[in-house]
Amino acid sequence: MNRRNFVTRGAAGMAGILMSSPLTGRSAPLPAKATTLPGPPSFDLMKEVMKYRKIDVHAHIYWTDDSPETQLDYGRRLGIEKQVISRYLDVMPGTPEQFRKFNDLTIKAIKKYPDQLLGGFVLNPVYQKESLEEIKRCTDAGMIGPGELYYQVKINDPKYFPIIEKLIDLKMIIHSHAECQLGVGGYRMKYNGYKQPNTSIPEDFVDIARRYPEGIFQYAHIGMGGDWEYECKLFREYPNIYVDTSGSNNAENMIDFAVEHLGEDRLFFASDNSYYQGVGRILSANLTDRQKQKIFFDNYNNLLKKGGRGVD
Amino acid sequence: MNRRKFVTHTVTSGAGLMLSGILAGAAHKQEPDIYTGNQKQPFMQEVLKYRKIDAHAHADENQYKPEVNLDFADRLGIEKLMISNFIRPFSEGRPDDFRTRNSFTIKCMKDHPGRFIGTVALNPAFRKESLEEIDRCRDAGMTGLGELYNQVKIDDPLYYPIIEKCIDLNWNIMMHSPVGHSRVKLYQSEPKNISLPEDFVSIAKRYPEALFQFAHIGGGIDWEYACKVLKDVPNVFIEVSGSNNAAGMIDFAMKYVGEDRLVFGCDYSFYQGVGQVFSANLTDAQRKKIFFENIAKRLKKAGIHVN
Amino acid sequence: MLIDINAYVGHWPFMQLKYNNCAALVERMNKYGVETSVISNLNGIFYKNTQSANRELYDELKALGTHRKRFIPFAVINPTYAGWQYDLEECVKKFGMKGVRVYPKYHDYEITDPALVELVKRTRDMNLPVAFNYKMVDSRQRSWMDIDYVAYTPKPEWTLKNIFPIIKAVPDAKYMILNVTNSMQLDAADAALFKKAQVLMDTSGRTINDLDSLLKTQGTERFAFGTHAPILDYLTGMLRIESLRPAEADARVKELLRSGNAKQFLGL
Amino acid sequence: MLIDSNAYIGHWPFLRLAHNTPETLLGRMKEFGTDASVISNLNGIFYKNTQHANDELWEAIRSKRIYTDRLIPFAVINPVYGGWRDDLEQCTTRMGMKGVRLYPQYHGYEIATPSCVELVKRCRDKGLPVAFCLRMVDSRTSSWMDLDKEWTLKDIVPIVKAVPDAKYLVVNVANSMALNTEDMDLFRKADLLFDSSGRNITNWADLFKSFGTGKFCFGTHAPILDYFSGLLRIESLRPTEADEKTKAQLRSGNIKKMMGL
Repeated sequence: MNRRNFVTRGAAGMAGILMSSPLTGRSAPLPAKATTLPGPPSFDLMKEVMKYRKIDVHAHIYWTDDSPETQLDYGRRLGIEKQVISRYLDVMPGTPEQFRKFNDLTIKAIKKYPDQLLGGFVLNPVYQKESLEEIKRCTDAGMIGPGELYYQVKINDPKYFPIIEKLIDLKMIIHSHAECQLGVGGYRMKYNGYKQPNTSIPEDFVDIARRYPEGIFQYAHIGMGGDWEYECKLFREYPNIYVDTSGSNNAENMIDFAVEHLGEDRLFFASDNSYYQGVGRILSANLTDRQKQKIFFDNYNNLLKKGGRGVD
Repeated sequence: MNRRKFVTHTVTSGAGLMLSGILAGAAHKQEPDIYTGNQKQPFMQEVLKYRKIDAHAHADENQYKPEVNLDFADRLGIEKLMISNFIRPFSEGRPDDFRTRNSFTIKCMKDHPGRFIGTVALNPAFRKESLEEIDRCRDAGMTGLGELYNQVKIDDPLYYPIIEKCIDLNWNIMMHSPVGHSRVKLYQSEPKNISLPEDFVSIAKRYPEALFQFAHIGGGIDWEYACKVLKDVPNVFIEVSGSNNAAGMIDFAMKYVGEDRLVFGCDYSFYQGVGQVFSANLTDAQRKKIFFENIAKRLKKAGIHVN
Repeated sequence: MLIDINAYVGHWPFMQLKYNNCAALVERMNKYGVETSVISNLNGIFYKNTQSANRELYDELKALGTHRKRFIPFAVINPTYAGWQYDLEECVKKFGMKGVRVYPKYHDYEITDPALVELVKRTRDMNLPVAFNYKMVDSRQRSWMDIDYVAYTPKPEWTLKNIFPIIKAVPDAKYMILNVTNSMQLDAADAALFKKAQVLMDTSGRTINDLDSLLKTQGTERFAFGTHAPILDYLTGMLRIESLRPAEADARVKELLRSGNAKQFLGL
Repeated sequence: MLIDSNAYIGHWPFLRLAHNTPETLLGRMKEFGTDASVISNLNGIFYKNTQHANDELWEAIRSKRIYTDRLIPFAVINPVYGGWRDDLEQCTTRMGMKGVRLYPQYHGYEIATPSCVELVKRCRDKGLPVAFCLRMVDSRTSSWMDLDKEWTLKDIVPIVKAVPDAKYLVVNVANSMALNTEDMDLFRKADLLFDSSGRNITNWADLFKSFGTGKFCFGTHAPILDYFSGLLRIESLRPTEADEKTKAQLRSGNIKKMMGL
């Protein structure tokens, strides 16, 4: 098997092919010297999969009886060492009673599988006092930071300020759901009426990241159905915004594009429970082994270490 | 003449415009081409070289003034124009209406002898009057039907006696075509009874000896669709006029219907009508056929000798 | 051996694609051990006259020399556009195309349109498969100029229910159902009919996450490796097969998924 | 000298084009004696992220010396898309693009939307023209997926009003050029050119009377429209209608002046 071919970025002969075709909408002519093997050598995909340590930084558990065992089974299948889980708050208005109940589910799971699951809590800044108390309760129960914060309040709303300040003190990664105006929710903010109005959008992340340059922000799921080109271009100048690559869309070239615009240090591997796409889109990107390892594991773990929560 | 050249002889004069350096940091893989630019070409000489009959023209007292027609014709070397004063869409097209219109066409022919070939407007819903009008107009020197409009579909039985008379006279039958199928459905503002490409096929197959002219594929129809539908009906000419001089339209039509069935026309869009023929990938002989010979042959059958 | 039953070349208007020509795709195939790819031209989805796209693909393959045999070209046909019968003949007889791809949503006709029924019957009589897909791209991040079947709205993306009527109308044709990204639910009677039909589904779609169960409920002969490349990444469709455990799929079944089912279905 | 102010390379989704690469466009230019062409990439009209189209154009042009000599690139910028200011900088500095093409209809914003006004002002400050088209293709014949509305000249008015001292190129003038007295005055005073490709460029006498001979320039709108009609409109002017000096202005003088070539 030709391993080198797979892992080397920009294998010779590729560069020329990539540029020319889109101009005409037709294919570029055959490169002068193309491979003339009778058949391609076989490729050991599972060996490649298992080569990398992985933390899935965006996953969820459910209220169903098979959770989290089903999620863990996917993890084992694909060599995912740890998953950062949360039970996101997909209810309105999201009262303290509700978020406590949601977090209890997560606490139960991480207690049961302490080696495989990392817990993320949810809260609702409309209830400031209760949210701050919940941070304490969950941290004491061993959670590593917020899980996917949801659509009750925009991430740059002043209601979030005390919460974010607390999370900064605790050196936690601030992870929030978001949707892009060019995509989910309708084109160019012409919201189609099926979305919660306080859902965070990329511009809200930029706003809050500028206000708190010391905050570490995790923009959720660039593969979830928003316009990832728009998102990456917008975040280019804001080094404290990281993107997780989760979502059910495994668009070809998404990872390459994100690395080009954000650099290899600002991407996290994640599935949002689309495990195959999560692993597949990173392995198929034109990245070196080292770059893949950073995205699969190191980038996130290095940030965890800052808060003394590293996993190795 | 070289297919790929606008004109055979080009004059090269002086140095070209040097734009090098516009692109900062441009790295070149190749040395400069021998092309120096600034080749002033005798465009008008080439344009005027070809004899032309505009197979789709109009004349009336308002929108399509005969003098404007002739001014453009002189400018672009169009020898003759096949004019009509067509029955307007959404009007009933009663006999006194089309008679008045045809009389104006006859007057234009008289005012400018040798320049206009008048074609007859009629409405087959008025059978007797239409057949009589053919005779009256023929006596006054007109030839062929045109531009027939949307009062009756071309394959409607009402047209049969009219078409049969035209077969006897070897007359060309030119009919309007719709803005159709572009957005899957027919354009909404199209009048009822508009003739579709499919209707032309059906009537052309019923009367293989009749001479039809499908109007203006550059006039707003999906010309790829039209050419594909009309591919196998040899007695339908495809006339290329219209305000859309889409690049590639004539080349596409050549592939589907061929050089013997394409005819030049302007429909009052003179620049586009002439320009697109010179822009297409045609030989000298093919240009001659499209500009002149194909339609001249048909006219000759009807007794109009333009040579 | 791997056969990819769902790949493309050509242009996607709303986004720059990489690896979207045959030469680049060959490199991709060599890198990941894929022997053969079924391809069609994306341009056929948008050109009103789809035959321009089929001709482009034919010309490109002709220019490809020995690599040509690495590809199995499919034609894009719009049965509501003039001359399609002639186009189909030309694609099959002159261009050597081995199947047909149709795009009812992009070409704006119903799944039960008589023209489509006629097309499917013709392909059946030529023993060629006709391929449908759930969608080309995720509607949530589409361009506003793209079609407006949008998830979570009153006009949602397709599910198997939207494709099924044509299978019901012509039950003895060969169908490929690609990029399975939404529900595969059918009511009981339809599900039974669907199970009897000759259907091959590819592994590129996000609904194929529990392939183990699908093999049990649908049967091992109904799935085959597909990438939906270059729109989706090259490896996820493969990963769904390769990561099956021996208890879920033995070596024989894996080989069926990698290439056996495709060979059988396409008559290779 | 002959300069085409309105040409393209790239892909049109709904119709297969010929002559849509630098090589084939150059073939057309040689055939008709065009010395230089202003070009942009059609892909930028449809890509959500237009910068890919500008990258493609830049790569294509610098691949051969003769392209750099003969082709004048314009960027396609969408001022309501993420990162457009950065894109504009890249295009006008590193890539050396000489103007900007805007497509409010295709990119879905109002012509005088604040970000478009900002973009036009930035171009003005850089001395670069911005180009608008009244339509790319006939809406009647295009695909059902294409736009169903076309513009008239009136639709350009709001931006010229908002930034009267910018340089404007209005191409493919296919629909009405009627303006009220005030707007006509605005246009007359503006540094603005119409190209000769559109079907409404028909009656030169009226056009010269309304706008003056300094407001027009040669343009083909190739490879969407045929290569010759835009040129024929100029070449077939009689000496009584336009003397050689005026014709030279139309062929290249006016656009050279605007572009500072």
